[in-house]
Amino acid sequence: MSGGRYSALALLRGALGGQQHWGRAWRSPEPAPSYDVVIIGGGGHGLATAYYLAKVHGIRRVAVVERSWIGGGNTGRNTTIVRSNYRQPQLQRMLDHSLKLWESLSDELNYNVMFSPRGALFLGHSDADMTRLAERGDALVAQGIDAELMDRAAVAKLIPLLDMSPDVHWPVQGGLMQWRGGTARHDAVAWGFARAADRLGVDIIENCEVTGYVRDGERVTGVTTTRGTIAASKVAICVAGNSGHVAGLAGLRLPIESHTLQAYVTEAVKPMIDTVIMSQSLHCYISQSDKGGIVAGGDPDFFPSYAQRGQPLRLEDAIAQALALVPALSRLRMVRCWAGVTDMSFDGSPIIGDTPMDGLYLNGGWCYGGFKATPGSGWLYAHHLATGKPHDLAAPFDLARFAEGRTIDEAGVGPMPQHR
Amino acid sequence: MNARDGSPVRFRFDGREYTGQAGDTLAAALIANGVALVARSFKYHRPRGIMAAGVEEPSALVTVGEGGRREPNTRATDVFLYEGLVAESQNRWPSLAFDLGAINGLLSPLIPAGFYYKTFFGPPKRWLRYEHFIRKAAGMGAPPTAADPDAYAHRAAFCDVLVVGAGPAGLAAAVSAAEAGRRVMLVEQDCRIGGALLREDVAIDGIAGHDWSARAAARIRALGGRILMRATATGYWDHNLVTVIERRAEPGAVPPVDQPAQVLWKVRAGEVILATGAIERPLAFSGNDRPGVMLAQAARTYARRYGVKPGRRAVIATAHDDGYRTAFALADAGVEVAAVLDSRDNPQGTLVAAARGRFAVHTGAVPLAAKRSGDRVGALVADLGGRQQTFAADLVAVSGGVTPVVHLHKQAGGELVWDAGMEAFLPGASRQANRSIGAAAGGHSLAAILAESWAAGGGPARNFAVTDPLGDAAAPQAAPPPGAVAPGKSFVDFQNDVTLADVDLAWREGYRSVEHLKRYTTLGMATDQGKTSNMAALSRLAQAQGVEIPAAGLTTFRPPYTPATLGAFAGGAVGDHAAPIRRLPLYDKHEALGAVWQPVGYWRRPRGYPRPGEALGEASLREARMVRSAVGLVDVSTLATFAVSGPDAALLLELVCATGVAKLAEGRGRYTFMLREDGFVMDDGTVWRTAPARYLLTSSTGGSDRMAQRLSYVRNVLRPDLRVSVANLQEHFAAIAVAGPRAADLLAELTGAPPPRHMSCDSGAIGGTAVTILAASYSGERAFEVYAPADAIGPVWDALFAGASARDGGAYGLDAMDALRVEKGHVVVGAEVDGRSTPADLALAGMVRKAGGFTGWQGLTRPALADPSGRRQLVGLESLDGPIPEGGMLVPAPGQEPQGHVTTAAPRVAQAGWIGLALVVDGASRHGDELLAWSPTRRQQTRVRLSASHFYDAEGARYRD
Amino acid sequence: MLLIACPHCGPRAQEEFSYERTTDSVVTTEAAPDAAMTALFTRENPRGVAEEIWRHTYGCRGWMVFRRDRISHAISDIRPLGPEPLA
Amino acid sequence: MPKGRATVTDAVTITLAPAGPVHALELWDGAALAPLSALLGFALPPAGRTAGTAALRAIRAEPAVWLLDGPALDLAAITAALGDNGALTPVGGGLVRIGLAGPGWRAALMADGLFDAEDPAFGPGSTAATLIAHVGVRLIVTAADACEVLVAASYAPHLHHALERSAKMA
Repeated sequence: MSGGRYSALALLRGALGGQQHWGRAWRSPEPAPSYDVVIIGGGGHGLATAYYLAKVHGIRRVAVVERSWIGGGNTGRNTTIVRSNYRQPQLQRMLDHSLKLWESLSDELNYNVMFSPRGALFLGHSDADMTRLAERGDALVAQGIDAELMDRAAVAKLIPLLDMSPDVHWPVQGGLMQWRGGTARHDAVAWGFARAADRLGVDIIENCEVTGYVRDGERVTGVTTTRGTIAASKVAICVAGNSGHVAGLAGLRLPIESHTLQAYVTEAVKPMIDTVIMSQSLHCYISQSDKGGIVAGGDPDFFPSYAQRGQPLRLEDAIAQALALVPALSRLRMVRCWAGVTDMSFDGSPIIGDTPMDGLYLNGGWCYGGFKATPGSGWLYAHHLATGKPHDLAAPFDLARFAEGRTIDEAGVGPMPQHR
Repeated sequence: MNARDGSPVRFRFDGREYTGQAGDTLAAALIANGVALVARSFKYHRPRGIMAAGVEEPSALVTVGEGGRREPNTRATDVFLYEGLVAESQNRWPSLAFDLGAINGLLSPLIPAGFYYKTFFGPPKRWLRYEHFIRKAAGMGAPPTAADPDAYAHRAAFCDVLVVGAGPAGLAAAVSAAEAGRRVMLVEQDCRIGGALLREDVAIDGIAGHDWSARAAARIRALGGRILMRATATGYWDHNLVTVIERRAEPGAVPPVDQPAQVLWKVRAGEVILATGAIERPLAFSGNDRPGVMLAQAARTYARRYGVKPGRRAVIATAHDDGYRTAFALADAGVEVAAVLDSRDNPQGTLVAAARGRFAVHTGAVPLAAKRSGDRVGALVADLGGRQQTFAADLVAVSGGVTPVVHLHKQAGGELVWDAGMEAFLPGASRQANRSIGAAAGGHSLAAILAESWAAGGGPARNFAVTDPLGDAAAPQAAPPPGAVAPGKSFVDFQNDVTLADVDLAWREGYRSVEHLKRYTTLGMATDQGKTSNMAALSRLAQAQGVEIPAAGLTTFRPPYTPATLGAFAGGAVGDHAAPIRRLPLYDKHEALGAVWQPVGYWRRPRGYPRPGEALGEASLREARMVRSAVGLVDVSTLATFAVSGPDAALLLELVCATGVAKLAEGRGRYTFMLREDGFVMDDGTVWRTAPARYLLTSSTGGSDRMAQRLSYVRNVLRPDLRVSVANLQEHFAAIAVAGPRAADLLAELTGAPPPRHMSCDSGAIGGTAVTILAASYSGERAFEVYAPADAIGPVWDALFAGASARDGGAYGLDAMDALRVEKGHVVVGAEVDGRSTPADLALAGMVRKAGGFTGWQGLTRPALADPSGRRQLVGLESLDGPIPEGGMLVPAPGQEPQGHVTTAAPRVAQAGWIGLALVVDGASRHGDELLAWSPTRRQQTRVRLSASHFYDAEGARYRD
Repeated sequence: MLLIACPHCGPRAQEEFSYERTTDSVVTTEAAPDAAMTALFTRENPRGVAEEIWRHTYGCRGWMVFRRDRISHAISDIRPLGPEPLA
Repeated sequence: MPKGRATVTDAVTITLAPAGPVHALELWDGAALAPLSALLGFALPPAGRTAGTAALRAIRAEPAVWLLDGPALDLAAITAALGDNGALTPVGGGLVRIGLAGPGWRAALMADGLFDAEDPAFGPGSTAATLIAHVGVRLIVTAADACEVLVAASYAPHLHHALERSAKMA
């Protein structure tokens, strides 16, 4: 097991002791021959699932097997936005459950994930936008979720660098604010869950790629990996971005296509944007990291790819939109851009639960909204794995909904990979 | 060769005026003026100076420019002086010399790498408070607050060969390629051609290096090649697309008249030749960040290229021959060279021999600590084979080996191979059509580089005669990893203040993957992207792992190679032109009538025509009542319109539309809708048979592109056998809907013929223009859509408007149109047709062809679509009090679970009151129920009664003839 | 931005094209409901080569099918879709 | 749409006017090719090419579509020659013709474009459809130093602005 508790006192001890007392945040064990649950994928969702299996359900013979290094997929490649202000009630409830977990996550994990409820604001650019935002806000309040409709003046005061001129292409008419939304430190989420799960006995096995499944008849009873065969009572896929590939190893085909989504960060500057800015009409989202870089993103690339490499023109569009909203960004410089591979599901909503194969479970299809769901997704998936039944909040997100017509189509544009 | 005889240029740094000379970088000019302290570091606020002479500079970040041209975090080494340049130091308070933030240096034991993950617990609100101060302390320069006054441009370019880097290798390759008749483009990030030749005292084929460079450039241009200066290849993308950012104005400078500040080039190249050079590595020792500690090649560059002395008394600490060149260059420039410290035990060669004759050369000598004197280095303590010695010096020139610039090669997907001799990654196999030459490929002998580069350009083999007074140097070598670290901070990543101790700590805590190391310590994540730091960190990591560096792994090289101004990416897509605006053919007419414009996608459409003193809502209600009582004109030109012709036209339409088309008689039309493949309603419109084998299909404005794609897909992919033509006429036609009890009279007068009957079509002429008239009613009144070619619609509008005015009518806008259609219960795409509605949900099930055979029929059979119970269904809403909040939730009481929502709300037109449309669970069977239309975000609520969805002339008597 | 060799126009920027779907997810109007929904809602989504339908929407508006590697983005076996070619 | 509006820089002159009569000719059967060629007096051109004269130019636009550009069109005769093998649809009402003349026309098209207008093979008689400043356009090279851009009328002001800007900066 790994070192002691983190605290200011521990830092003081480190200062006096030349930082020698810190132990490993998580072990690096060899895979055991068998586990109760093998979770494929050491991203935030997989690690959270392992943690809640151990913590809430007392299931500690759990392995998280990760092809590469933990947190290296979409957990480490997103724009760190956390919010629950969706329109469809199933998504609202599921994501607000997650948001509530975020609110106590640092203490829960004894790892500061820097959850910063600085507010997540959707801007409206026309009366029609404002009506749509009000509708969304009304639906949220009806679910007991916070939403505040802000007028132009309030928005201008909150974000002084917004272009408030009335005669621009996308004039700002107001916005819908979720004050409980904000950002978190993405890497810390993976590391914090890993450290906390490790302390409960979960084996986190990096550099271990799943190459296939062990089957007993129609039942999946384990995985074959680059580090040997591991038996498991339950095998849980949790590899959003690569669900198609990993489910494909079992012969499953999903209502998912993998597409790349880009984001970028600028050089660090002193504080200039204090909240998360999004837009009802534009495909851009902007926030400033604690280090000072402006983190922003835009549209996916509109075609399937596993490349973790984006297309430059999408980046241009995303930046043009960000500059339209905050013209003072023009002279900032991009220091890095990157792309994640997202599981684009065919209704824009995630898939959590059973697969047609016994012993094999799926958590994926998060499109480009998975980071915010990290703790909640883990909680719900752990519940399903532990009890064999979906949690009430996860029940609508089953795989069977596509064949049965119960799709949860936030954007109303299905049945294709959803680009909003 | 570079005496300081250029024209003087005045500039300011931290409020003080200085004079540099043309051609200087800001860094060179500061050095020339004796300024050593230039910046404060990110975390510990350590005093920092100038370390490098190029884009790799990690320390000397300043803010350049004023007002809207302010550019924080500009490397002093990457801005060339211009008259009036204003620069300021950053991240210090109250001043650069006295910075209170330096207290962080004293606190540093408390704030090692990743300390923030281990403290600041408690509720999120508490973290918000901590974060407030952390954010203020973090960041580097202050952000600009004013709008950017400058323009940026984009430019596509195509070439056979793109050469990146105009040093000796790039020039040789580019000349060779141009002479071979290839379309050549050469880009150079510097403002001068020559690369390494600018700092070396060499001749090629008997011509001094800088002259040789100039001649090469002239030759390339003469052969039709394109050379971009101050142009950095920042990204290497798929299929040999390279993005290049060309500066036409230095940071903070005013661009030339009518010129953009920067141009973003998108270069598609047949082949890319990467001559991107190599970057020198610093050495790890305590205090290795002090002002006056400088990369050896940079010191040489300042002495040779700029003619400035980077110090008075220098110590050179090197791991290989190249450092000796700096000793000669500095000595030639009049700098006292106190010692050359070579970490090798027994270096050989002509260069070393020559140095031994001139300088105090110590071998097996390793620097331990740089001591300060005031703001800059005052002495270097070194280990000379077990014996420590202190060398007084105000300049410590260091060379820990070189790192080839493989960024673009790696961005292009290429492999890297480890060169154990150089201890460096070199470009391996390429995945795209690119190759690396020169120092970027690990080359070090100029003659060999030139010959190889020439061959790479495609020319016949040839040799170059290189004259170098110091002779050829041996291959570069890397410094051995430091043994025991001296007390004090040995920086690895200067900009993010990451030390060797931080790397060790990350290892100890299990952040052992190189990516974890990077993210935990923030190593290599600063604006220099680790150009000078990555190899040192890898070396330390490999040392801890007990493996060779290649086994330790390598982080990804991501674009851009150097930080790139966001404005350049946006190009001309700013302000009014951030996206296209589509203008109506009748724009001028609407504008003259005082239209209030409404964005509908890229279109701008008239929302209403308020009279002076009239609110928009009042105007819209007036306009709607005008339609009910007289006649109104509304511009419907944006509707999607398609001509479908040929023997199989009806067949194609029946594949796309869920309603019957085949039985439509000539001259007749009908309402139709289309489904997505999953069975939900996609769009709606009308279809008209205008000739025996010709149909006109209209559908919604917003769905126009989607419908065009659908028609083409069905026709070309599903049914290539059909004998049919589909022409998109959205732009060809302009259309004016004429509605109201006097509409028929108006049309009859203008066309001289009785207008077509309801749901019939005809052709005619108005105002001398041939028109097609479709008799369809959206408003509930007798109505016609008049179609004419957009370039001839003006007279048609004029005639109609004059006729309408004479009948107490006029123009109406979208809001009036909406109020009219709500009263009639017509659904609209985007409100009731929200992508989640079935035909049955919208009370349209009766029109669906029972036999199927159209797109989406299979989706409709899915249980959740086929079973109406529990589905949201279209209802009308009658207000029992005031206006209904559009978008509001329909609840039994505030706070209860919504049973539906208000999709559209409008004032009644035909009488007083308010109505709306809604989608309500099981709504079709709930007419008469009362609910609350509740909008907590707007603090509005109105009691409503559910009803059938039409409120006006349910029998349709008014629009029949 | 890929470079796509349109069978009608030659190599052009991907920006002019639109991705439609994979060939295995084409749903005809004659397909039985179950087969149609299976085609629509299950994709192979390979981390490798897939056969895809694209349209040169902002060029010649022609349709085509090709095989594309979803990691390297290399394109091969491109051929037009649509009615028999005219001269 | 103001007719004949012109912008002049050193490198390029930009003019703007309604396109006039343009018809889309779509064939679903090649049987009409021969009679149409006979009627027009020239063969319908292959992909990427135009044919005919200034009075009537045929532009290959799509795999099965030509634009017949110009007033000298005998509608009845064409319809007869088409028979049951294709359809003719007027489309010119919504097109604007932007003329670019002068040595800078190629550079101006590449400022916010993606197409290689600097390719020497893209000479008189060539045509291509592409995107400029996010707007779909059809380029027609009419002479060594001149080109026409057909664009949807609604987008013409935006495109015109972009081209003016490009011409100035070229």
